[in-house]
Amino acid sequence: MKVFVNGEQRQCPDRTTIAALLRALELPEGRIAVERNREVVPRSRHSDTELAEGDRLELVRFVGGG
Amino acid sequence: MKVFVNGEQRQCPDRTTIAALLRALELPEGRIAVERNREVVPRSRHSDTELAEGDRLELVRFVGGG
Amino acid sequence: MKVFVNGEQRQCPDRTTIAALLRALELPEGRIAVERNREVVPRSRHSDTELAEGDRLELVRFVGGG
Amino acid sequence: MKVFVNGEQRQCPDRTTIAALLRALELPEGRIAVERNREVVPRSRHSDTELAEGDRLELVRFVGGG
Amino acid sequence: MNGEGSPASRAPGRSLELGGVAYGSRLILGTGKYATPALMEESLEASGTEIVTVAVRRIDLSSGGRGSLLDSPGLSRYTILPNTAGCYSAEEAVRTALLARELGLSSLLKLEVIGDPRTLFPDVEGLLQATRVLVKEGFTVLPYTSDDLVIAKKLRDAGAAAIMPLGAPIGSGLGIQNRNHLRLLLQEIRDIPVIVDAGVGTASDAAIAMELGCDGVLMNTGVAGAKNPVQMARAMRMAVQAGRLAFEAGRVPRKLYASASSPEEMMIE
Amino acid sequence: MNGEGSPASRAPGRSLELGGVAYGSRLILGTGKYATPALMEESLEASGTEIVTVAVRRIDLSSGGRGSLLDSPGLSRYTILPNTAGCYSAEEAVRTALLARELGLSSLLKLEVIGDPRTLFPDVEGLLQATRVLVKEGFTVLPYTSDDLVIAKKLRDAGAAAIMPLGAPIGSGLGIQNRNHLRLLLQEIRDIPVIVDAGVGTASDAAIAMELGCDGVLMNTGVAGAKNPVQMARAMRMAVQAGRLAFEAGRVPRKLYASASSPEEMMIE
Amino acid sequence: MNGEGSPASRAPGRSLELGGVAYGSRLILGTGKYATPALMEESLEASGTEIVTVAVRRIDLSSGGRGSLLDSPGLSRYTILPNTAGCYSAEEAVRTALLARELGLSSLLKLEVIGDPRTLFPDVEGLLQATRVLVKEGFTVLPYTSDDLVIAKKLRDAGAAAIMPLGAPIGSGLGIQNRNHLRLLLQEIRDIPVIVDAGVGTASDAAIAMELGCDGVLMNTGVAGAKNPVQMARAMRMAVQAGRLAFEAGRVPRKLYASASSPEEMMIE
Amino acid sequence: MNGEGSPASRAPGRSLELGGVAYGSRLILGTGKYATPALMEESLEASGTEIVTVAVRRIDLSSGGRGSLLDSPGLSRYTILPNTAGCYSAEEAVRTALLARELGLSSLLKLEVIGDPRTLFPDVEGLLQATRVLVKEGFTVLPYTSDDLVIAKKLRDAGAAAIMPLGAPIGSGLGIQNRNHLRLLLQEIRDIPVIVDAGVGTASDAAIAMELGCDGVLMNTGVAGAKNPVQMARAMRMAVQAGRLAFEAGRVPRKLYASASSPEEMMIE
Repeated sequence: MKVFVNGEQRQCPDRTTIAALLRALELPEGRIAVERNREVVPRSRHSDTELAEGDRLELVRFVGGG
Repeated sequence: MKVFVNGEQRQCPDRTTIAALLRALELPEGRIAVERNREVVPRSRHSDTELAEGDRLELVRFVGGG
Repeated sequence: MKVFVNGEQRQCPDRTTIAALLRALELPEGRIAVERNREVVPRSRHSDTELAEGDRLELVRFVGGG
Repeated sequence: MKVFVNGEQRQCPDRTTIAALLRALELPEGRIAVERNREVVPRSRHSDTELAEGDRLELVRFVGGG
Repeated sequence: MNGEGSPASRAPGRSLELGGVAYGSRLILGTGKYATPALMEESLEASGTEIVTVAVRRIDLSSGGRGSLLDSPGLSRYTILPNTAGCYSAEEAVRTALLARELGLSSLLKLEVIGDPRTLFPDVEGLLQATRVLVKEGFTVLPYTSDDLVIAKKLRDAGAAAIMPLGAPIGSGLGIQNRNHLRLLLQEIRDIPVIVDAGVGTASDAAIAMELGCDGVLMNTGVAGAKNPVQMARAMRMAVQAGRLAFEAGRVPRKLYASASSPEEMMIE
Repeated sequence: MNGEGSPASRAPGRSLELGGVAYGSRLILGTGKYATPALMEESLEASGTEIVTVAVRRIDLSSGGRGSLLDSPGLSRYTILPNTAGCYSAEEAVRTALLARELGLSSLLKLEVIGDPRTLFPDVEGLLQATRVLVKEGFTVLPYTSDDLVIAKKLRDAGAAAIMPLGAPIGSGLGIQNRNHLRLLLQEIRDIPVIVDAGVGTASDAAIAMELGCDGVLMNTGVAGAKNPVQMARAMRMAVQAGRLAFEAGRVPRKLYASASSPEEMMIE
Repeated sequence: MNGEGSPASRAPGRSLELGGVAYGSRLILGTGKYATPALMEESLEASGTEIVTVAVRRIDLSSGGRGSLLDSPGLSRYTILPNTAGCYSAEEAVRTALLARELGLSSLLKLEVIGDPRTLFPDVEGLLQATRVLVKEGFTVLPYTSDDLVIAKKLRDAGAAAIMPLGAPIGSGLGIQNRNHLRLLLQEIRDIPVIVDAGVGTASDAAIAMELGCDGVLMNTGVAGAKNPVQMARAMRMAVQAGRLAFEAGRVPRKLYASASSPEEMMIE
Repeated sequence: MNGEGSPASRAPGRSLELGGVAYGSRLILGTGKYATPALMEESLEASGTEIVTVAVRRIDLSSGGRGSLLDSPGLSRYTILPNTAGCYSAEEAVRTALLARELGLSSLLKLEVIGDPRTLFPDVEGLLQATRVLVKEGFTVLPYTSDDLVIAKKLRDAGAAAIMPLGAPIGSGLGIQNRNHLRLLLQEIRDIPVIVDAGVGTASDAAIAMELGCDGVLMNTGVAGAKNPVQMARAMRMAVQAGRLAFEAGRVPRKLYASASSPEEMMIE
């Protein structure tokens, strides 16, 4: 199925969890926050939250800023 | 019946019109604007607008200001 | 004989007067002031003031300034 | 004889030295500078400098200032 | 860009246009605080203004309603610009505006929604609400606002006919406190007039506002509070014209060092 | 005392008096740096000035001496104020002054003794020497000086006919850099005119100088260097008048807080 | 009242309290725009700050998510203050705030709702909306706002933990543009800290903010953009302390004239 | 060149050198106007100064000469800098200087020749005369002068060991009134120290002087006249250091517009 990650379209198997997606993207669990369809998904729910067709994900982190 | 004019309570005969009230108060029709219960009453309606018990009237004019 | 006019060396006949010099230079008498060896020579003396070898003359006028 | 000390007239015996005057005035030698008739008298000369009739002395010290 | 506008930037020469009417004078005067009506009329005349502000207040019933400002025949020649001074909410300002229109039969309005009694600074939230309502009601709204250009853009987008940022607190006479904010506002708001309202204390303050590129200046205390209001009114008239002319003429650039105004050659030796 | 003078303080209304002559205009203009003589004449006329400064320079012998400034017929109506611009010593300034008198047949003089080429700041020591000499010679000396009031008092005591402190470096257009020094100088020098000379860049600068209580303003680059000199000349004329009127009118005192210009009672409820 | 506060007025000496935590340093630093992480860490250390701001941005998927700011071990000792920089609506700012909390596990937030891209001035309407939402959500909201005291009072009443008015546009280095507005704001907002956020370009700007009575200063470009950021960080640390001490010490009143610091009697004659 | 000097321009980091001696502190303090000697000593200590100014006055004969300032043991650690405050002529200043040397056995001197009692502005003519005499006499002359760079160059050429321009009238606390004059002076006088003497009222004034590139600051009333002199002394110590560090660090350039301190890409959508 396809989802949108930080605005880019991506393919992933059905019922992929957020945790699985992060692993697939080789992203460290820590220091990343995830928003799914404009709702934050707390880290504690990453492994039991399954993605659905067309989900829009935002993966963010802290960067230098004023 | 009693009405409130610029915050002061006044007695006047039943079915008094705004025009009559202004005459009674010896106020010139011109250069005065009238608000009745927070609605402006145009000059053209002064003579056919009858006051009711407890009406709140604001009679205003222009003064010097910046 | 030679004299210096506004810093430039010039040749002129002996006993040349300032008036004669101005004529030779095709300069109008008016609107010019003359200094000879650091002394102003009033216009009234131009025709009877004879130059001497090595005299230093400044011929000036008004120009735009602030 | 009389001398002037800081503008005030004072009596003192003839041939009084500056050192003697300071003692008479109960002033500590140190931290005082002496000017006699507009000339500074160095401390080393206080004891052999005799005053003369009408001498004008300035006795000064440091005070707080900016 | 030296931040001081330029003839190109804000319609040089064009007169001040408000509600489709063109005015020759760029100075708007208040009618408050004068010792006598005569002094007020003389000052207004000396100022050359064509628009004067007035306030809306309750009639004093005991007085038999005499002494309305508009009894002064001298005022008949001016465009009357009613204000909503003293209103602390959008709703109060709207009511006052409707009464003003009934009084003046014109829809020109200086809109004030005050947010603080000590500084008389505007409540820009309430100001935006009231502007939206009154524009729908057909008013030509001239809002007294802060020097915040984001609010200015919202007021313009809400249909305000001009932006009237304060230079300093009303009646303070402190002059333009933040030229940079005003400069930035002027660069953003180009399609409707920008009129400095409040804070002008003396002639140079008015000239500075105009040199920055403002389209006009509105003042009351600066004139009425002067020792000699009539003379100050004359001064303000000239200062506004001088500032506008200077803005259009395009000032000489600033330099840290000197540059001689007389030739540096051909000196005597 | 708000430090801004007052009608009482400096002969309100009186015209500008220099060398026993009264002038209606308080603006003195330079004649340098104009693109064309015509532009200069038009600018002088627009400014309303009655006095113009000129410099003394060597004739270019190759040119056959044509093109003296005074060939411009338009200048005949003005009082000519020769300067000693470019002189770096009292002696040079005195020689230039004597030549200027021979040229102009008048003893009015703008005395400059420059002390630094980059800022064109005056050498006040040399200025005092030259003033003493030239006053003896019968000149009406108008010295271009710093804003140092001690020097100003010495120049006055030496017989200067006015004090002309700089507002900022010549041609810099930075405006009055030190209002407090100028204020203090004005409080001290009350018997002869004080004319701000140099630094005025735009109309409000001139207005500010006059509001501080100066008796006049002298400028050149501020007008000649503007994009449109004629229009700027008009602006300066009005700004000087506006500033003077405001000074005489007596400005409203400054306040930190607001004071309402409309009545605060009788609001609707 | 010289308008410069006084020890009495704003809790002298007390440390800066935000969200119930007391901080010894009154200086908050941004982490943007440094040439290298090492330079940033050294600058933060030199500044003595205890709180640093960070931004929330998308991960660059190609980079494999490396290079999060918090990889710098040097940051672990600081309180992290996430911002919502770059958000142009309340809704966007709220989403960013929720993501920031998820990232940082803290509810401290520097709230920005920008209203104009060229000046980065706040949209105070949107700022108020977002503040109301986020306070309900349990955030400790530090809003970046204008110097408008009416908005400041509304932010306080909406539950903001501090008011952070700009001194000048972000990154402009222009210093406090409107001291009078800031002074008036400080006199009104006494129960929560006021922190100047944006515009500080050099040490004296920070000192001035503190002398006016501000409780703290937040800056980024002023340090990161200096030729030598570490040295400027040291300068800012001292300037904030100097300004605060001066505020508490109570400065000497200003005088127009001189007053001798050495005795005027007992001179020699 | 932003007119604010740069590390390159004035020997960054080097300590303040006067008469061949290097001092770690760039702050010089006066000893006048303190309520008690103890308060003075505590303030001097808090300021970190190494040089203190003193005045020369007649002994009060009635007092038996007790109470010389130097009786304060606390002063022994400082370099004593006698002044000629109160002298209105070169001759009086020279006499006072010679007495001071006899008292202090040092040739360091703060030379004042006052020209006006109300402003205490220097008489720069007399100052130059006295400087020439005292330099011949072997003094290390530190003249208190105006911000006139032409005079400053003459003082330097006469052998002055530093230039000490006033920032504002002595004791006025007005701060640096003319930054542009000071900037120009600093660009000209590079071989000897420039120390702002007089006018500093609060910490930021001192920081500004140092940021302009001055080598030091001398003050008395700013500290002694504060409500809490000891705390203000501490503030001044830090402010001078902060200003110097900022000057050496090289401030960020000023911009009219904003420049974001957080990245403008990678926003969430």
